[in-house]
Amino acid sequence: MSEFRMPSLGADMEKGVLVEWNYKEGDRVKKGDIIALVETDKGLIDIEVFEDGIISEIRILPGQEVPVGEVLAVIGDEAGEIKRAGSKKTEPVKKAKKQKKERIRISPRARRLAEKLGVDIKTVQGSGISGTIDGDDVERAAGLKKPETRRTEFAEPGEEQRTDAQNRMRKAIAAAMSLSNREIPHYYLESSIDMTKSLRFLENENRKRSIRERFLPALILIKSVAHALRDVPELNGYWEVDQLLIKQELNIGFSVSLRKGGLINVSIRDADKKKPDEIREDLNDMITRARAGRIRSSDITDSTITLTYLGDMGAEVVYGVIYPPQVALVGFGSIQQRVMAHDGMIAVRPSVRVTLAADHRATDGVSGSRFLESLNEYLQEVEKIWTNGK
Amino acid sequence: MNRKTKRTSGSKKTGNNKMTVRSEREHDLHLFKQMWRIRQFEEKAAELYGKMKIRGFLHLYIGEEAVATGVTEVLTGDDNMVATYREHGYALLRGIPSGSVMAEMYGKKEGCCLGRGGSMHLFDVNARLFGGNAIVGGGLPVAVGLALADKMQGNDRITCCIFGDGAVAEGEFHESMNLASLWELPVLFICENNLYAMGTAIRFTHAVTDLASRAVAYNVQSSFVDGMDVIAVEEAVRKAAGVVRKERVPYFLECRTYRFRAHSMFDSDRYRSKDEIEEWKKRDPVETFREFLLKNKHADKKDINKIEKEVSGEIEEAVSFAESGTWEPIEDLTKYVYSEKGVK
Amino acid sequence: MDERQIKETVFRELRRVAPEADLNQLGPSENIRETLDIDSFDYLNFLIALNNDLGIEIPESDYDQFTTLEDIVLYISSRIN
Amino acid sequence: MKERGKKIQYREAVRQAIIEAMEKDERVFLMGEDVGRYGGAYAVSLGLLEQFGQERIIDTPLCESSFVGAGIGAALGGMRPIVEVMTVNFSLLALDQIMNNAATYLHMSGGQYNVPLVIRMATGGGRQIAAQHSHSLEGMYAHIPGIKVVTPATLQDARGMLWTALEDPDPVLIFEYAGLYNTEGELSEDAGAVDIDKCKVMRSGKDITIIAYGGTLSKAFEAADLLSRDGIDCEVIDLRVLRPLDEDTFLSSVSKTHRALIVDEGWRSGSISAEISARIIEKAFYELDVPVERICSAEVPMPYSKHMEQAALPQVDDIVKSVRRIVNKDE
Repeated sequence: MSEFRMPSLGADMEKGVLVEWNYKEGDRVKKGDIIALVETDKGLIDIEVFEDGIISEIRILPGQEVPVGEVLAVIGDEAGEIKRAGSKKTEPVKKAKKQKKERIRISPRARRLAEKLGVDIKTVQGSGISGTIDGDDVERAAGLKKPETRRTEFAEPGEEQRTDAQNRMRKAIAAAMSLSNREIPHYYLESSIDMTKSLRFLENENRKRSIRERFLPALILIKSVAHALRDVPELNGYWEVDQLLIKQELNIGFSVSLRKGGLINVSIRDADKKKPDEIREDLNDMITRARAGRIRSSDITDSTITLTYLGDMGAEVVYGVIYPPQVALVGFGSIQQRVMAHDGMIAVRPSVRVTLAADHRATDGVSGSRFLESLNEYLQEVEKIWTNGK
Repeated sequence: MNRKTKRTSGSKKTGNNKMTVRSEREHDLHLFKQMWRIRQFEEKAAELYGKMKIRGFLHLYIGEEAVATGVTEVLTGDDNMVATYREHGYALLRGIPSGSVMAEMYGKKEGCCLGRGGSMHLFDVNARLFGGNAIVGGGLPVAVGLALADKMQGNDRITCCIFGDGAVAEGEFHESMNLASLWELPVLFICENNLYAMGTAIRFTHAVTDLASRAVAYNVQSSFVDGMDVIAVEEAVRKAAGVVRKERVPYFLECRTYRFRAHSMFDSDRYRSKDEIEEWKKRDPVETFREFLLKNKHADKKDINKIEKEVSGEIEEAVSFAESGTWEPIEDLTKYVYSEKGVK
Repeated sequence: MDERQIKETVFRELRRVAPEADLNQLGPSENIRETLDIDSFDYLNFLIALNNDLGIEIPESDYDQFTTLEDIVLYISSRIN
Repeated sequence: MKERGKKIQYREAVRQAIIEAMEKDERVFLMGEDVGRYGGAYAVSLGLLEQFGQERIIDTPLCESSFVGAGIGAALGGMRPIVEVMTVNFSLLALDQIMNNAATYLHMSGGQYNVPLVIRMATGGGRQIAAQHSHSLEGMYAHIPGIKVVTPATLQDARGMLWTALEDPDPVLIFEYAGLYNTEGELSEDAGAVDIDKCKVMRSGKDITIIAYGGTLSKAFEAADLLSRDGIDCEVIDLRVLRPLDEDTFLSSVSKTHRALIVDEGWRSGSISAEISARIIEKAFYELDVPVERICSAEVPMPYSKHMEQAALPQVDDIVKSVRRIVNKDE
C-alpha cells in the first residue's frame, strides 16, 4: 500500500492542477504507466507511476489544484483488492474544502437547461470566452443541436492569441530567470572551436545511415559537453543553501524552443553513458512531445546542467542565464564559416562560438577554462567519444 | 389695538359663502372665535407633538392668527388658495373640519389627505385649498397658473397666494410677480412677514426689508398692514382683494406679524432674544382683541366664555376623532401615484 | 504524381511541423526555413516525413537544393517521375 | 392598400399633433420660451401664433420654474396646457416644480388633485453645443413616480403621442431628440393618436435583443443591418416609454434571444439602461447566456470639439463590435 503524491516537476513548482485521470479505482497499473495529466506553469505534464499495484482510492478530482506532495491516490498491492471489496467505498473524499475548487463557468440558462435535460455540466465543452458553457453548448451535449460552425473571417488574420498556458509558462520562466539573476553571481568564459573535423565525421556517419537515423550537429555538442564534464565534475551539480553538491548522474537539460514562443529544457539523462542513437531517440520523443504540449514529468526533471544551442540559423553567440539550483550553463552560437588562424595562416573554417556561464559561488574561472579546453579536444576527435570508449 | 380707520360695515360674504349680515358686535365675536380656534388648535398640536401623537415637522401659527383670520374673512368659498407649511389656521378657517385636519396630522386615513400629507401638506378640493407647500416659494407659480386658467376660462374668482418673508428672496417670487403682472392675472399675494426666515432675521436676508416696496418694480399695487391687528388686516385684505377682483390684476399685501413659537418643533430658537418675544407678546393678536372687545362692550365675559367653551369642545372632538382614526392599508401605497384608468 | 499532388504532400508535412503557419502566404522562391521559422530539428522531421510518403532519399549534400518550395517540388518530381 | 403618406419632417409631425389637439379641445394651449413670435427654437410652433392667437400660444419670459409651475396651476385649474421647455438642459431650473408639485400633488393630496399637464423638451447631444446644452436626462426624469416619460423616436410617435398624453389625467413629459427634428420620413394621412405605455419590437431577430430609444434607435437599426451581413440576426426594440417601463416586451424578447444589449445616450451610472439591465437580471436571469451589456455615453461633460463629442457618444461601430463579441464569443 503506498500513497501516490503530486510530484515536484521543477525546482520552482509549488502546486499543480490535476487535469484528468487515465485510470480509475480498481485498475491495475505498472511502473512507468502514465497515471494522470497535471497542469503546471510549464504546461500539461503526464505523470508516471513508479510501482506496480492496483489503484485502491482516488483522492483528488479533475480540476482541483493541489500543492506538491499532496496525496493524489492510494495504490494498493494485491491485498489492496480485498481491502477495497470489504469496506463500502464512498465517493473519493473531496479535499476541496481547503483549496479553491475550480468553479465551472456556466451561464444561468445553461445550468437550468443542464438540470432539465439531465446533462452533467462537467462533461460539457464550453465554447464561450475562457471556456464558459452556454445554453447551446448544453443542447449540443444533449444532442438537441448539431455542432455549429462559427464565422470568423472578420477576426484580424494572423493576430496572435496568447493562451492562458503560454502566459503561465512565460511567468514561470520569468520567475526562474529573475531568481537566478538575483542570487547567482555569474562569470562568463568564451572560446571559438573549429568544427571542420566533427562536421566531416558527422557527414560520413550520416551517409551510412537512413534519413530516419540521421544525426544533427546538436548530438556532437551534447556528447562532447558530457565528456568534458567528466573531466570537470564541479560544473555538474547543485548549489544547495551555501554549498556545492556535485552530482553523480549527468543529465543535460537541452533547451527546446516552442513554436508559439516559450521554452522547455528537456532532460537528457546519463548523457555521458548513453550511446548517440539513444540520445537521438530520446531527444526526438521529448522535443515532439514538448512541441505538442504533452510533456511528461520525467522529461523535464533533475537536469544537472543546461545546454543551449540556437541552431544553424541562430545568433553568433549566446550568454545564458543559469537555471537554479544548477551551477553552469553551456551556450553554443550558430555554426558558421569564420576566418580562423590555422598553422600561422588565415583559413576559413566552420566554427562555433561557445560560452560557459558559471556560478562563482561554486566554481572559479580555472575550472571553466579547463572545461572549454577539454570540450575543444573532444570536438577535434569526436570519433573517440562516439563509440563510448574513453 | 390702534383704531384709526373707521370700520366699514360687516363683511357681506363670509368665509363659508353664506350671505350673512352681522352686526359689528357679532362680527367681532366671530373674528375672536376664529382666532381662538386657531390658537387652541395650535396649542393642542404642540401638546400632542410632545406626546409623540404628531410626528415629523410641525410649524405653529401662534402669534399670526390675525392674518389668517383677516384673509379668510374676505375671500369667498369659490376663491383659490395656495398656502405654505404653516397653514393649519388657513385650513381650519377655509372650512376643513378640525377633526380631519387633526387626523391628517396624526397620519390617519380619516385625515383630509388620507394621512399622506401631514401637517405641511393639507389639501381640500371643496375648500379650494391647493395645498400647504413645503418648498419655500414653491406655491407662487402654481397660484399664477390657477389665475391664468381662470382668466382663460373667464371665471371671476381670484387666487390668494400666501407665503413668508423667506419666499420673497426666492427666484420664484420674482418670476411669479413678473408673470402675474405681465399677463394681468387676478392673484392676491399675501406675504406673512414674521421677521424670520427659519432662523435668519430679515435684516440678514433682505437688502430692502420693506418688502411691500418690491412690488413697484413689477408694476403691482401693494401696501402693508399691522399683522397683529385683525381688524386692520381685514380692512387691508378687503381693499386688496377688491382691486384684484375688480381690476383683474395682482396685488401684493405685506402683513407684518410675529410668531411666538420657534420656526418648528426642532428649532431651539436661539436666534432671537426672549425679551424680543415678550415685547411682541404684549401685542398678542388674540389677547389684545379680547381686551378691545371687553373694553368697548362689544362682548362681555359671558360671550367670551361661551366661545372658549365651544372651541375647547371642538378641539376635544377633533382629538378624539383623530385618536379613533384608522391607518391607511399598506395595499393602497401605490394608489394615486397615477390616476386609475379612465379618471378624467 | 503531378506537381499539384507533390505540393499538397509538401504542404501536409509542413503543416504538421508548423501548424499555425499560413502556408498559402509562402512564396515559391522564399526560403522555407526562414519564412516559417523552422529549426534544423523540425526540418529533419519534415524531410523524414517526405521520405516516408514519397520513398525518396535526400542526402545531406542535397540540402542546398531544398530551401524553397520551387526547388523541393522540382527535386521531388525529378526523383519520382 | 394604405395610401402612401407624404414625406414630412419630424418637427412637422409634432406641429400637426399640436394643431390637432388645439382644434379638438379649447382647453389645450401652448406655453414656452419663444413658442409664439419666434416660432419655436426648433421651429416646431412656426405659424401657430397666427393660427391660434396669443391667448393660446403664449411666449413666456425666461423663467422655467414659474412657467412650468404656472402650467401645473393651469392644469389644476381645469386647462390642458402644453408647456415647452426649450431643452432638457434648462428644465433643471423647473425640476422642483416637476418633482415636488406636478409628480406629487395627486398622491400627497390623497387622490384629490390631478395634474393633467404635458411638458415637451428637446434632449440629447451630437451637435457640438457643448456640455451645458447636450444633456440626455430623460432617464433621470424616469426615476420619478407620478409622471410619465415618453421618447418619440419615429414620425408616427412624434405625431401620435401628444394627444394621448393630453388625455392622460397625470403629467406626461415628452422628450424629443433634437437630432431628429430635421429627419424626414413618410407619415400616412390618417396617422393619429398612439399608445404611451408600450415598447415596440421594430425588427425581429433571434441572436440578440438590442434595446434603444430616442436618438439611439436609428443607430441600433444601422448596426442591425451591418450585422445581418455577418449572419447575426438582431432584434431591435424601441423603448418609446421610459416610465412606466413596459417590461413584458423586452423580457419576452430576451427569453428568445438570451442576450441583451442596451444603447442609451445617458450617462452609465444610475441610467435608464442600468434600470433595464437590473430588471432583466431580476426577472429573466435564467434566460441569460451572457451578462446584459450596455453602451452609454462616456461619463464626461460633453466636449465641444467634434471628434471628442463623437468619441463620447454611443456609435454604430460600438454596437457592431459589442454584438460580434457577445454573439461570436471571440475574445
